[in-house]
Amino acid sequence: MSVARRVQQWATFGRMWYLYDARWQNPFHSADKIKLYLAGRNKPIYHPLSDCGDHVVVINSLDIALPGMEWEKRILRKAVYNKLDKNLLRRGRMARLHIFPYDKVPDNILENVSAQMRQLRPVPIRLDQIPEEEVVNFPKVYDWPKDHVIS
Amino acid sequence: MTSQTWNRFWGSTFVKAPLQNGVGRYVQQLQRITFKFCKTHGGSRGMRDFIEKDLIEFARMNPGVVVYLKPRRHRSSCLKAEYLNGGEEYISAHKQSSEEIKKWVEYLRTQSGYSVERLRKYQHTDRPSIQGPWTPWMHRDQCINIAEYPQEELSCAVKREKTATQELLEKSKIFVGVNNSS
Amino acid sequence: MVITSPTLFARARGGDRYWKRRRILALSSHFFGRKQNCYSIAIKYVHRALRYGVRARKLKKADDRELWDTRINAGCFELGTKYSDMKAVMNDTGIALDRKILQNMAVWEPRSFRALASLTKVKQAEMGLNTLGSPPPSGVVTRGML
Amino acid sequence: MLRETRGKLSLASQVRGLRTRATPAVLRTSVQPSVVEQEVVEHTPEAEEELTKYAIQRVNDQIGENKHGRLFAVIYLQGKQHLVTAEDLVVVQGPFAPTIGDTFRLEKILAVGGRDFTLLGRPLLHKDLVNVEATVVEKSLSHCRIFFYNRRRKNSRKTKFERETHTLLRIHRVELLHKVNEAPDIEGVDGRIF
Repeated sequence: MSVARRVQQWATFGRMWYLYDARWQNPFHSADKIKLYLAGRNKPIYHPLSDCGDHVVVINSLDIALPGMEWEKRILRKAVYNKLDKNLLRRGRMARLHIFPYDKVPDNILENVSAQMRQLRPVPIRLDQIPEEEVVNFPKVYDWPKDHVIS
Repeated sequence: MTSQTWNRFWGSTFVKAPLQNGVGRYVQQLQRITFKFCKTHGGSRGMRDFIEKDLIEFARMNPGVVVYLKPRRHRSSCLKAEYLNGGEEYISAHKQSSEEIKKWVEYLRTQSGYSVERLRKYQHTDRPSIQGPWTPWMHRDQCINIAEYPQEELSCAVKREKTATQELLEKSKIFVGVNNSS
Repeated sequence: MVITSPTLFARARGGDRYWKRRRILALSSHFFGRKQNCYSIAIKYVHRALRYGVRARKLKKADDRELWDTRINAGCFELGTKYSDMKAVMNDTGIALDRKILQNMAVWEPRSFRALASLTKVKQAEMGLNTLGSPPPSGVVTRGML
Repeated sequence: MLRETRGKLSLASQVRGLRTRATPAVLRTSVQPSVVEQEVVEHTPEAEEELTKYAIQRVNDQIGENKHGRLFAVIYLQGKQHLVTAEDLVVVQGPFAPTIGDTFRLEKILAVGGRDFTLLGRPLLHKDLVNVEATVVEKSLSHCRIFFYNRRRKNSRKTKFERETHTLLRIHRVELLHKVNEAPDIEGVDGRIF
């Protein structure tokens, strides 16, 4: 195989590293999306036998939209494990999943990342984090008179 | 036929033509054909008929093919073809009529010497791609290579419909606008 | 000169049963244990193997189709469309490329596939696909139309 | 989708913006363009008409000067579609009339394309636009397929051996005979059955 062909093949089968921000996202729907990238089904060159899966780095897995204070690594990991195809490739594909609780990612992993996956749902703003002036000039149908005292 | 037996006895191959046959010019691949038959035996009657009726026509139509006749006593008739790339094909013509033999001779004439195997693909190309094969970076914006991750705008979900709050704010702006102007 | 032709006409009976079994046992040469060697057992499994072969030819075509669909969908999602929309638009514009060609283009001629994808996006807006406001498909009679 | 021009930019430079977004083939070394900013532009029919005419003009220039390089074509043959380029081998399964040595022209072309453009037929391209010639290189029988059917417990079996004919075609050339939308008025009538 000539040098050009070999370089071309590396480029075509290049393994991508994706970043996924799991803040306020449903872990099970996210798992549906992540499993496609781990299996390589997001590429037109996909074939079950050709190992063309990508790496997925999940950040903010502590803030997934799921009650519970325990570090949610196991839920998201279990969800992805559950959604992956039930075959021998699953272990290898799970190895390409990296989950971190906060958005701090070790440098050797972050330098590999070359693309970002879109979130499934827009991130809502928490009530206590709405900026002050927006609350003040939000249109009101009715307001108490200035000197009214709320006991 | 299970695949192992298939591979054990016959195997599988890809489409190929000898020495880029047909790129510049088409060259007939049949080099030599031998008709073996018995003069007396009934099983070679079809072969003898073929030789009387059609062999001359065959030889005239295919000047590049060497034709051998091999009468052998008490041996069943058969056809033996040899091709330019060294391939050989043997077909028994025992008790076959001259029409059948005519068909098998035509089959041998149009072959190219490779053994008959299961084709894995029905197409072959030396230049699969003209625009360059797909790569993960081909359809992507080039700035993703130099972007600092995590990137907010790359990550935010695609908003389709507007939320109630946004609509309320837009309506209120119009409403306030009307109040000020009137 | 010795004339040997008449002797050849003496009939030699028997031996056919042996060859009949050889044909079956040849097909079972890679089975396990007695299925490989004992005729009465082997023939059952050879029949099963042959039936699998016949059914597998259809399954192979179905697998190819499914793989092609996955590839085309992957290519489409990367370019921001869906294969179902692309099919609808190609059907509307009269482009008759089939799955095999589309997946071939997605892999080997990506710029052509990209052209098809952008055609889909533009036409989709025109045809009003995936929007509630789009006109009802032709040939469909619903309540209130009669 | 024509972008608002800041100052007098030639049309070509705007279209180049379109082109660089489709990254050129990895192998070809081309000048790496600076990051191209884009804004959403409402496209008026006239602007779109102009861009279409411009694109066709660019394609016709390439065809005129024969600069498009190697072409691929999607041919429709015996119910199947094949994406072929010159010097390709294609196997036609099933009965097929031409025999070895015959050269013939394929007329049902669904699409043709090169490095920079793709012409898509709806469904077929004009007969005289593309010339795809093929030669029959080999005509042999396929491997022997066994069709075995069995009714269980009824002692009824059926076995069928089948070898279908495979015709091996060598695609000689794929070329464009005239420019887009400029079909010659005298069409090649010989050899055409209406």
